[in-house]
Amino acid sequence: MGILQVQNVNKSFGGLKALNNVNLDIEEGSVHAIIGPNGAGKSTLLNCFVGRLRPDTGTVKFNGRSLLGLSPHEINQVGVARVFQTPEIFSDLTLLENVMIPALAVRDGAFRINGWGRVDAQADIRERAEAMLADVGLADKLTDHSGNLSRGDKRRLELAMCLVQSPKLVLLDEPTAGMSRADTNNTIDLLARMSEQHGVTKIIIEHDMHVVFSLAKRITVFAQGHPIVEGTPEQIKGDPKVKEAYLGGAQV
Amino acid sequence: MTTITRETARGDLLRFALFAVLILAMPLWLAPLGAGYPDLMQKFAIYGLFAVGFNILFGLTGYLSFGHAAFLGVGSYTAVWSFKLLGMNPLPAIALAIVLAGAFAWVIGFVSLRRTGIYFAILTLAFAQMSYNLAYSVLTPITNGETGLRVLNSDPRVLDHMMGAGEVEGSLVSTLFGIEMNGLPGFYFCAVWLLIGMYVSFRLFRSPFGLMLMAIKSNQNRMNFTGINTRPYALTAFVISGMYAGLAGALLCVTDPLAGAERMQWTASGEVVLMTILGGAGTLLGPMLGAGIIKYSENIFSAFNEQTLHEIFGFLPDGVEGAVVSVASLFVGEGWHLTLGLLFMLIVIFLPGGVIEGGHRIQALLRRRGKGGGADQAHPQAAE
Amino acid sequence: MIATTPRDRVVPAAPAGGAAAAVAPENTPYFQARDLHAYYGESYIVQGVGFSMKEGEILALLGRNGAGKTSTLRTIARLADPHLTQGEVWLAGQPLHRMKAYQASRVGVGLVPEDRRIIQGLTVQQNLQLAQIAPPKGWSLEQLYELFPRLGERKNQEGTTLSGGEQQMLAIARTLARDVKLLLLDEPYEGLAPVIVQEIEKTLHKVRDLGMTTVIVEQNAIAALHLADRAVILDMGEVVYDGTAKEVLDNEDLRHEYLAV
Amino acid sequence: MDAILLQILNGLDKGGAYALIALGLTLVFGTLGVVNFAHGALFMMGAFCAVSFNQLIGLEKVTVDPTQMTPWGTPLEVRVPMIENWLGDWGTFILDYSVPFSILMAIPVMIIIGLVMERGLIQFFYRRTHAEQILVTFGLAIVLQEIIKAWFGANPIPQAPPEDLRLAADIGAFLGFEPNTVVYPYWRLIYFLFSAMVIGGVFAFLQLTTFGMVVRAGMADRETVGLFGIDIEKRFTIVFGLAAVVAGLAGVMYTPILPPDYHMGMEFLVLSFVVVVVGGMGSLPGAVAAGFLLGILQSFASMTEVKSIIPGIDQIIIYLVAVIILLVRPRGLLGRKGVMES
Amino acid sequence: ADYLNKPTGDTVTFGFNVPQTGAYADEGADELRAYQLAVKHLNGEGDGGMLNTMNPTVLTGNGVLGKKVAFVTGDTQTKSDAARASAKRMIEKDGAIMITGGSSSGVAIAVQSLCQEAGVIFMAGLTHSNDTTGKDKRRNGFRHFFNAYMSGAALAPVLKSTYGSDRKAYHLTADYTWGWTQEESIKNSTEALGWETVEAVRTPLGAGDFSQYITPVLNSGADVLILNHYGKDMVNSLTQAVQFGLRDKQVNGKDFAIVVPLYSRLMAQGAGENVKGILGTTNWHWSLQDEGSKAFVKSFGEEYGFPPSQAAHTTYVQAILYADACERAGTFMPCGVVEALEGFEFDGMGNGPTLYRAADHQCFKNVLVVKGNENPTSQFDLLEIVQEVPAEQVTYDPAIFGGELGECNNGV
Ligand SMILES: Nc1ncnc2c1ncn2[C@@H]1O[C@H](COP(=O)(O)OP(=O)(O)OP(=O)(O)O)[C@@H](O)[C@H]1O
Ligand SMILES: Nc1ncnc2c1ncn2[C@@H]1O[C@H](COP(=O)(O)OP(=O)(O)OP(=O)(O)O)[C@@H](O)[C@H]1O
Ligand SMILES: NC(=[NH2+])NCCC[C@H](N)C(=O)O
Ligand SMILES: [Mg+2]
Ligand SMILES: [Mg+2]
Repeated sequence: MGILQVQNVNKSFGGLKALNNVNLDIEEGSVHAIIGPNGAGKSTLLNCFVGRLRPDTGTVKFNGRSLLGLSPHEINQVGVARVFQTPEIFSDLTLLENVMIPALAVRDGAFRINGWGRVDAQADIRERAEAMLADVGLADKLTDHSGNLSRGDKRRLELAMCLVQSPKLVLLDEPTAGMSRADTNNTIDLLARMSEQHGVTKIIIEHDMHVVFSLAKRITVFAQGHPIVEGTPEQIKGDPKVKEAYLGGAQV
Repeated sequence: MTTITRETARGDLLRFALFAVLILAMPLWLAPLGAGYPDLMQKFAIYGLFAVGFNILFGLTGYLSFGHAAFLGVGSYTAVWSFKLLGMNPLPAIALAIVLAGAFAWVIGFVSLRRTGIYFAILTLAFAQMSYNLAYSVLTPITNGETGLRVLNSDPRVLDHMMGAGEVEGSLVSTLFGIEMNGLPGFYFCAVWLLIGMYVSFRLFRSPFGLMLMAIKSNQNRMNFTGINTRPYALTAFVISGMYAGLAGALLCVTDPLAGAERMQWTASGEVVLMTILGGAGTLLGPMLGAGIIKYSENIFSAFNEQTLHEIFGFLPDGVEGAVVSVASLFVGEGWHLTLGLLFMLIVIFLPGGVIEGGHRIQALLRRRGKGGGADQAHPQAAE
Repeated sequence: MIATTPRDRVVPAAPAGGAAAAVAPENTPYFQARDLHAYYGESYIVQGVGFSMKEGEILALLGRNGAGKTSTLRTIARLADPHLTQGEVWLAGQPLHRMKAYQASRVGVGLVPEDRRIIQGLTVQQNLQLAQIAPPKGWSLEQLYELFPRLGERKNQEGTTLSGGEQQMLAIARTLARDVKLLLLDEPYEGLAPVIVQEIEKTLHKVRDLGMTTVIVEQNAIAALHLADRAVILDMGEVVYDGTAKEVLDNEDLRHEYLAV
Repeated sequence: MDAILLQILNGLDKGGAYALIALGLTLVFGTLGVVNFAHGALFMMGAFCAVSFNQLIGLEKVTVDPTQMTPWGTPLEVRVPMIENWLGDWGTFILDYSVPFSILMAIPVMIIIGLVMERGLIQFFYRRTHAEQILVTFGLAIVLQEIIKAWFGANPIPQAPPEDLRLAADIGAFLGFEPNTVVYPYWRLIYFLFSAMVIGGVFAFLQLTTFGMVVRAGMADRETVGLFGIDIEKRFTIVFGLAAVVAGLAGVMYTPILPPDYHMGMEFLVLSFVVVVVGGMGSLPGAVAAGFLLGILQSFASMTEVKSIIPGIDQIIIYLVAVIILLVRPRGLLGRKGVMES
Repeated sequence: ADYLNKPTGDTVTFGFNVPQTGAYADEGADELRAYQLAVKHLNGEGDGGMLNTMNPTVLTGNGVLGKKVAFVTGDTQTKSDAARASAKRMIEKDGAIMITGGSSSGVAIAVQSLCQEAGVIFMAGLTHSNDTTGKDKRRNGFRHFFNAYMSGAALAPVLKSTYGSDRKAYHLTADYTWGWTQEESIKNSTEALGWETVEAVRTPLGAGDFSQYITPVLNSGADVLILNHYGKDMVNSLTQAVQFGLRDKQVNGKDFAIVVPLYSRLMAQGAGENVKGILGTTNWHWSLQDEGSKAFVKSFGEEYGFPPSQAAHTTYVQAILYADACERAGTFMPCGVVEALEGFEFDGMGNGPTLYRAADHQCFKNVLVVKGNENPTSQFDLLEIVQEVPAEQVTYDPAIFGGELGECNNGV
């Protein structure tokens, strides 16, 4: 019994079957990669996990509890965090504030009025946020406006915003897209470290095979809304179906 | 927008102290501007408070309400009813007004906050217009319609009767500890409330709650995926700003015990929006400043007439004077709206983000100029 | 609003200068960016970038995140941000620095923006048609659908609901729908499955064979360098390296220093 | 029955006006993304085009008769319209039909006003916040209004419909009712037909032309459209001009129904915003549907029978319906997702 | 000082509080013109206007009590709030000793009670509601305008002689206090004639298009439509009613009639052609031929080039009357002025002999019943006087509207 169980999930957009009878079982503490051609339905699946989309049929259970019908913030509060394909950050706020908000959400829950104390007096939160930002390599930009970051930095920031919550499950939709090699390597290190330190379960969608094969313990390959193969990195690398549908002649 | 973590607690306190001194000294420095009389200063304080409260909603969360005048109106009517039933003491009136306006805001906010953006704005507008239309007509027994609700000698005023036994005749002015709340004492009474309101708003802006509200404005979607239930946050902000409006409405009646229905009309809601944007939405002092600018032009420019203009331009040679006066008279007296309209346009065009924000920009520009010196030549303006 | 008035406000970078000539100096390269300085509001981002290209040349513009690659491309394409304050851009004898984006596009600049910018509310087909309204027209829709069959299949779907890879294809196709003299590609492989990357790589090789002058910005430096003839590396808004692509591929130190590969 | 039929007619007629004003407003909203609080002022300026045209052709040859004095002490003036002097019967005809004829003047004038407004002001606000757009256009509305007031005064200036159309048509008799039970003014019927025509024309222009597509694209992402060699600003200017003309014509034709004054724009402004939003932001059909819907409901709510059940309902019906519709349908009747939701 | 804003220098300041923006801006502008003219005449400039015809008067045209008259102005915006703010400014900042003006009853009542509390005199401008000198009357306030009751009383006989006593009336009434008092007064006086009231429908203020209220009139069986509207509302409802063919309709074998109980020239101008033949009442009209009216029309016309409106007449007279009262009382002290005005009788200010009744501070004078002119000779010649109803006929018992004057207030 894994931490996240997906059974018979289907989702159509008009005539298009974006998810076709998806079954998936994510093991607690693992790093699980989902790969597959563009348009295979990977992001759609993630959207079904976080309450952004509702599957037409099927069930999604997190720690035995159904996520369907919960609103996004409730899903986050039970321990599921998400990094988006195009960075979603608070672009009017400073980096520090960006990371303090999710930290506050963990400490204070979905809603709590604390209108009198100062933000900077929340020493615990601030420390956590600063440490987290240092971890992702943004320590020198604490009070910069996040809107002015380059895209690579925005991704790192978003990652920090998710990780600072110490979630049980992190969903990462192409976390290194657009990152330079150097930053990608840093991110791989960071994610690896997080796994070691906190045993966080991760689902990663990625097209960068370097990232996938450095991190993932298990890989599911999607095509046309359906998981076609699942296995260890070694199995996937060798699978002819995967080669044909996804990897092509790429060296991995 | 200033962000929280860049400001220090000391800096804030200093700023607030400076502000408090400026407010309390208003009779001194406003007199040369022709605005140092009690009624206008009361209006500055009261509308300042209204705008400061509105800014908690609009400036922080970005929800643009076009119906806040309804809460002002509810506050006013509540206060006058409190005068009529309980007595002329302002404190119960204010307390009741805040509570009732808050409750009303809760109801309207609860419904309206199901929508965002312009849809939210129109929902609030619709509620306020309904309140206004009904107050003007069907609800006349409660609101006294067009004339406005007033305190009459025949009103029960139970507390007054209890205190003063028989002697309750005399002027129907709100009175605290024997001091009548009009004129200068009235202004200082309002000023104290303004300072309290400002201080609360200072605290809110710098608090985790304020941070959450700013984050809602910045990216509501991210908020939801961060485990935060945005609706109650926004609703709280809505109710708080409604309570400020209720307080402002009550103070209007404390200083002048009449509640007119027009204070609920959409133009009144629009006015507070304009005040806030004009001064600088999301800034701490901007809304107060915006309120000052609008109330000043409403009261001072409308009061000019040809006679006053002739006095002002009297030093000019006759022919020139005539011409100058006839041009100037287009902008004052019955033309004061023209001045106001132009003012709106000029400020947004040249000071985007409002007076405060514009001030910051000019400051920054000057600083850059000063530092750069020859930079101008090195970076000539724009190839387009 | 046409580019006549601001002309004299641009200080010519070249010492020769003289009266700002409307025609490119003799013997100038096909494309040239000279000493570009550009700002986002108050932040000074492009700090004197300059490079030139021969007709048909492919240039890889490399650098870390935030080095200013995107900003440089946007400056060349004459978008409003960042704001060019100094410098000149010439393409085939035309002074781009005096133009707005739409004018530059008519001269033949084609930018495939980094976030794809598929237009909301329009179908795939309409996105393509849109690109052909103003002259000069490039490939026909049929040709484009042949090159990208997936787009043909989805031509009536709303563009923004395409998957990431499909959107990238649409963005490239949309630019090829115009007759482009200078193709600016901002991270064309980003977010694409390896098979598609290979496909787009093939397309780009075809484009190269057409002799289209191209600037490609790409994090996948190796892939870009395989495609390119030349390489320019940016750092902190300045050019720190300008040489052949092969040299970068061969020079490990260089790669390590600027590209971390 | 006849009462209901009459109220439906009232609704159509009122709805035509709402729809016409809301149409221009949505056009600007939906395409340029600008919240134009000066749209009501455009409606008002249109109405004053009719007034000015009337005054222009009504220019009178004034002869002063010094032998007679008015009671207030000025010499008596004798006035004869010049156009009658010049054109004879034609002059009389033009004078009589001055409202419809003033369309000829209103179109160019409104185009110019629209272009000047867009080039001179609005274009600088495309990328500003909605709040700032509201502030600046509201300021502009006040300024325009005050200029009109300074010129024409604050009192309404009546405009007569042509003599032949001044009265009411017995359409009841036509539909098989008893004669003289369902009568409806000719001019109002014309107004309804006119608004239907203008609405149809605008739709055709935007739906069936590539121009419409480009404008929609430019609204979604102007920067990218520029990358395709399209000068989107020019097209936006045209759209703005179009919206100004639609508002202006709505105003011109409304003058015989409502004697224009400088303040009429503000009164329609809020209402037309409600109509637009109920219809759904950015949706032209939505605006038209909402216009007619609200018009008809308002008519019914004003019937004594209804008012006696719910007192004051006619005062709030529009807002009440707006609230209900927005709660049931988050984006109004036909709104698109994401337009002006933040 | 023994009273508020006691003038100390060589001038005394009056506060002219008129609508400068909003629907009544034109009316307000005319009021202001009249005030300025009055100040001139008081200070001995110009031809003296009604100073020459008023009788009795102690005014001589050298200011008031030896002081020149100065004035300040403000904008009521026709809103109770704004009007009070503006009045307060004049009292608090500019030291005005008397406030006058306004063009609606809501404002008049609100400002009147402000003046009462502050302790200055209020001379009402255009206000027609029974409440102003009825249930909301105040010792410090006086009204020169007539009211809805008087309109009804004056109009009824003329209606009877024109339309007979067997009529069915349909009222459209502006849905706020003034509308209601007028509806009530007109209903009472027409029902006393034997008319039947078919229906009285309330219409929202500023409705713009009244068609949805007019169509039900068509087949209601009514043969008279009474429009209890004022200003723009009346301009619109009348225009539209005529457009629906009501004026040309035959019902119950009679010609359908429209009545506008409260008329003004500015409204008639706004409604244009549509006023022709329509009956109503007005406080004063420039075509009156008494000496006072002629003198006033002449000096106003010479100054501004057109004749004054009834609002202008009211405000002019108010300023003069106040000045005269001060002069007679020998002081500006409000209580002194009140005493001088209460029960004051005079003539020569238009409308014949006039009484300022002590019991309610309402003025009684002849009321004009007018009719839209069928053949106007100028753009101002819109109303024609049908009858000048003598004051006795419109006088009523002050007790019927309740209210209490209270004590006068000197403000100290
Ligand atoms: N809201 C929507 N309406 C219609 N079609 C949609 C919608 N969202 C996604 N699709 C379609 O569903 C399919 C799956 O999309 P999805 O975004 O899940 O792909 P993906 O696997 O994440 O691809 P990529 O790797 O390129 O991001 C695509 O064909 C896409 O066009
Ligand atoms: N709109 C903007 N406003 C202010 N600063 C910006 C803006 N866009 C980019 N910048 C800043 O300009 C710098 C260069 O950004 P640019 O996007 O050109 O880099 P890049 O080389 O393309 O990086 P990446 O590989 O991350 O895309 C960055 O530091 C970024 O923070
Ligand atoms: N608020 C208004 N529209 N008031 C108009 C009132 C006019 C009317 N003559 C009165 O005395 O009251
Ligand atoms: Mg995806
Ligand atoms: Mg980039």
